[in-house]
Amino acid sequence: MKKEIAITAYKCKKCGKIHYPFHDRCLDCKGREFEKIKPEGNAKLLTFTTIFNLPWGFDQRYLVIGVVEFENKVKAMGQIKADSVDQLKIGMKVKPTWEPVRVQYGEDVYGLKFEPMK
Amino acid sequence: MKKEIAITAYKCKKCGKIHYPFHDRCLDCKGREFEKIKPEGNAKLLTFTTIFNLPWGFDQRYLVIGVVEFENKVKAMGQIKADSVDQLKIGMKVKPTWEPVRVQYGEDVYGLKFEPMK
Amino acid sequence: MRDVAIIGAGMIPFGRRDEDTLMDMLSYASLKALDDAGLGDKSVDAVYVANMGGGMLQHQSAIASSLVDRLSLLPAAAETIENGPASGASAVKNGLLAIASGYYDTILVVGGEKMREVTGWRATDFVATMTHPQAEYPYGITLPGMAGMFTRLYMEKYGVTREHLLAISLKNQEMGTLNPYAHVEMALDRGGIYDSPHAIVNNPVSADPLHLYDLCPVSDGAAALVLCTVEIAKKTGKPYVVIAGFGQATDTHTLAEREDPTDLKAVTLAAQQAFAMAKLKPSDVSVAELHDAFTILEIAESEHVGFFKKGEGGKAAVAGKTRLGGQIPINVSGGLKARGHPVGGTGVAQIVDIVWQLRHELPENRQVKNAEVGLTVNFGGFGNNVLCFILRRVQP
Amino acid sequence: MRDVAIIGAGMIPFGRRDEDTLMDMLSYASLKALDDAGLGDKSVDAVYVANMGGGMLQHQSAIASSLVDRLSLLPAAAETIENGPASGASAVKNGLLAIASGYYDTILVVGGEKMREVTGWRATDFVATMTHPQAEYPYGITLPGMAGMFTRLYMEKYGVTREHLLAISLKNQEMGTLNPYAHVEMALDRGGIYDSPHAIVNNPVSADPLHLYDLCPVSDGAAALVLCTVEIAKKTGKPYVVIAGFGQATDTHTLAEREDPTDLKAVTLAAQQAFAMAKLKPSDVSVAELHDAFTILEIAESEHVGFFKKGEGGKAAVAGKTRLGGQIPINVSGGLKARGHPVGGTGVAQIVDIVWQLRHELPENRQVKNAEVGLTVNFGGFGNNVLCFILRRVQP
Ligand SMILES: [Zn+2]
Ligand SMILES: [Zn+2]
Repeated sequence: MKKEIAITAYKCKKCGKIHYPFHDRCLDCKGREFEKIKPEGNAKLLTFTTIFNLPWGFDQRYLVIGVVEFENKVKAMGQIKADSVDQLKIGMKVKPTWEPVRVQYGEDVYGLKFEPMK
Repeated sequence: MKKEIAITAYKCKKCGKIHYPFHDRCLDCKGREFEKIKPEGNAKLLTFTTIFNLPWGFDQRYLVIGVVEFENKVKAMGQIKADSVDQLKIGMKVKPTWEPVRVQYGEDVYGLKFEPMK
Repeated sequence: MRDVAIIGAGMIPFGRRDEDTLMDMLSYASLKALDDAGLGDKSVDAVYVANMGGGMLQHQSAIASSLVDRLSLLPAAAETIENGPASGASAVKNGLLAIASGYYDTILVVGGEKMREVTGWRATDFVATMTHPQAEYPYGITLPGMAGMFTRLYMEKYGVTREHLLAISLKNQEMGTLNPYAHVEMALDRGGIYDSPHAIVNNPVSADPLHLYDLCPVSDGAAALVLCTVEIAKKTGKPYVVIAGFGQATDTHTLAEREDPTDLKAVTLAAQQAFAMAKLKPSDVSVAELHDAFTILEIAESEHVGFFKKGEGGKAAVAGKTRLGGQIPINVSGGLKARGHPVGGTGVAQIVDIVWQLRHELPENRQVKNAEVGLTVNFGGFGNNVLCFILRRVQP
Repeated sequence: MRDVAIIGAGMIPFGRRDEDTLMDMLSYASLKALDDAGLGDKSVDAVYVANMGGGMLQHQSAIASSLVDRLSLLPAAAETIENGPASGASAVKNGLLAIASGYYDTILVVGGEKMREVTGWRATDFVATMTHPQAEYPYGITLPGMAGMFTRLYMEKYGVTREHLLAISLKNQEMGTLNPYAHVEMALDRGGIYDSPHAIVNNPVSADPLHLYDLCPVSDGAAALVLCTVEIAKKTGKPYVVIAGFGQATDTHTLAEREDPTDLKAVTLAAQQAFAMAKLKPSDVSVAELHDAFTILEIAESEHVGFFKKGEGGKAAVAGKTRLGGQIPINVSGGLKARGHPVGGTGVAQIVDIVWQLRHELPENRQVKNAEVGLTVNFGGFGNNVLCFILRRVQP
């Protein structure tokens, strides 16, 4: 079953600046009123890496992680579904999904995963 | 099998001040040379309490704890073998032993226990 | 050393705040202080965060950096200050000295803790991490246990009785019911916890001779202050508070190594330093917030700072001298006993309450009339690191 | 703001110190600094301890109170300062401002960490606790991972190459072999880690494009300083060091929210503040210790503080401009890369190394000739809380 992407971004009602994650005041104008928005559309890969020395809690050999920008300018970190960084390039399109990203206390923790698009 | 009391106290070589636990400099004269000494003889109960809200790692209903002074002036905290504080009195003699005081990572941790003397 | 003023004070209600993260609480209290200071849409030069358990309880570090981001206070300098239950006062101290140095002009100090998300015995263990790792911690000693041993000696030496301790419980819990920020909202009655047949059920022994109601609760909460130069404070045109005196002293880590364990040397020294700097004496103080994590501590501290002679603090409490309207009102907020004790937040909250008193803005049933000078004692470890502040009202 | 001097500096060898507790390390480094300052049998007014993992790794809190007891510095004031990997510089900053304020005259600042008693993946997780708890941490991001993403962007924007990074690895690891306090004692050769068939085995990818030898090791260690007034420093009759400039700035918590993630705004601002206060410019600096937790950071910081134009730092390293005898010797100690990185200790250790340089007391193969001005950058989080110090030699 496909899950909806459950992160919320915050658009400053005063100046329009988009924030993710939440700030109590706008980074630009210090406004405190925000419109809740969802990341929209596909995303552009801004940077990425493969981590081979994983922290406690991950039972796999490596993890590909990146930072992306959605079509509506929301920027966020997520895991990337790629076997190798050779498949990736700064600026490429990736498709966002909401999937388990780690296990904590025996429970799946959901988060952003991105699938490279051809 | 009776275990030897495995704490070491430190007597300042300059002024004679007795320290337990270890300090790098003497509390009185700032000297840095110490003679290692063992607590000697029985001990005098200086104060005590029964703790009913035990920290994580203790699987018992309560714990009697006190501070004592040995015959050679070493002062230390330890557990007291008493069912109730009604059996205890400030200034009474107690007999020191070296026994398991808690379990950590499945192993016994040894420490001071004191038995009230009649 | 240039004078330092307080122009903003804020607090969120203490208690069980399951819906909030530690960062939420720190942020909400900060915004209240910034708003109170008239800096709601401005920044500050630096931020000090007092917190003890971010790493151990929330598995989060560098929370000061996180907070300046959350509040959009960038590029303000930021660090976290930890000094056990005295973390709050230690953060205020560093804010004070940083402004006094001339390097910064405006500083946000915020303290908070989220303790209720772990079980009681995890919280007890967390607090016990400040005991000596070899000579104390392995035995299962807790802070209430330390307080129990201390109380037994204090009773023996100075004739303190359970009746004296009871006076503190009743007073502080009663005041807590008037304080909208207090954790404990229920008044106690003497029968219920002391001299009825139900008392031992309602108020069981916790670490004898201390009972349950001699102890403060385990709380979530946060409080914040904005410190600045006197020049900036004057411009507000409103009454403000200056930090007139400050003192801090340490004592041996283990109770066993103190020559006389009933002598809280660090409290005495911290208060003496603060009075000397403020050029004031105990009788000049209008209102005090003392660190009553255990009822015995309010009594002992009231003596060690010089409000009463040794052995007189308990009797003074019974006689009502420390109540609102008495000789020296102590813990009008309800103290740690009723306001609660989110460890990193307490030292900041004490000063917030004093600021409100000195600005004369509390409701009549909590306001010390014409309060001019306030004192706080924030007690770290079991008295091995203590801070004392003396605050003074300034009418511009 | 009155001037503040450094009259004592001490360090213990970094590395794997299984035999020592955290308190042992902090205490040994402190004694070396006290002895160096001629205070071996005296006390100080206050103590600042920089540490990040006491609670999470050693299950111990209030370690500053513990340390003043261990060293018999009672009743000196004491607190612990935490600012992630920049905890050390944050503690020095608070010592600086506390003396500058006029309140204290002599302060011990000590930083240390014991990281090797936990497994590598626990240590990695510990450091990752400074990432954003919702937007970063859950994904498994690590600090090397942050650095990998940063490196990829820096390479793309500024043409930095693996050859540039290699120059940093080789230089710092070579210098480490000359430093008796360094964790890493082995010199590297270019073939072994870069252009031989064995290179990929010896130097595997860690967080691409970064390889194993682009990263600093996980270390135990501690370092300490004694700060005081200039009046006290003059009385020693020996050359001493003054803190001529200081700066600190913060940036967004998440990398994603930075307009240009290759722009380390907090480094630029901290350095600008420090130069402005010192009334000096980058070309006045004789020697620098930059926070090279990752080789890319030495390059990026050398540009952001103003030693080189953006995009020129890597080429300058390859050209030998940052070697001993070059235009601006950087990390003559071996840096974090070779001295090691006990997180709370690093910021203090950097200043210890600069103090030794400015007192002209290092062996010829490590001493920057006639060094007069030193600079340090201590980089917290992934550049979201950065401190810069400028130190100057005074010949009395
Ligand atoms: Zn805005
Ligand atoms: Zn001695």
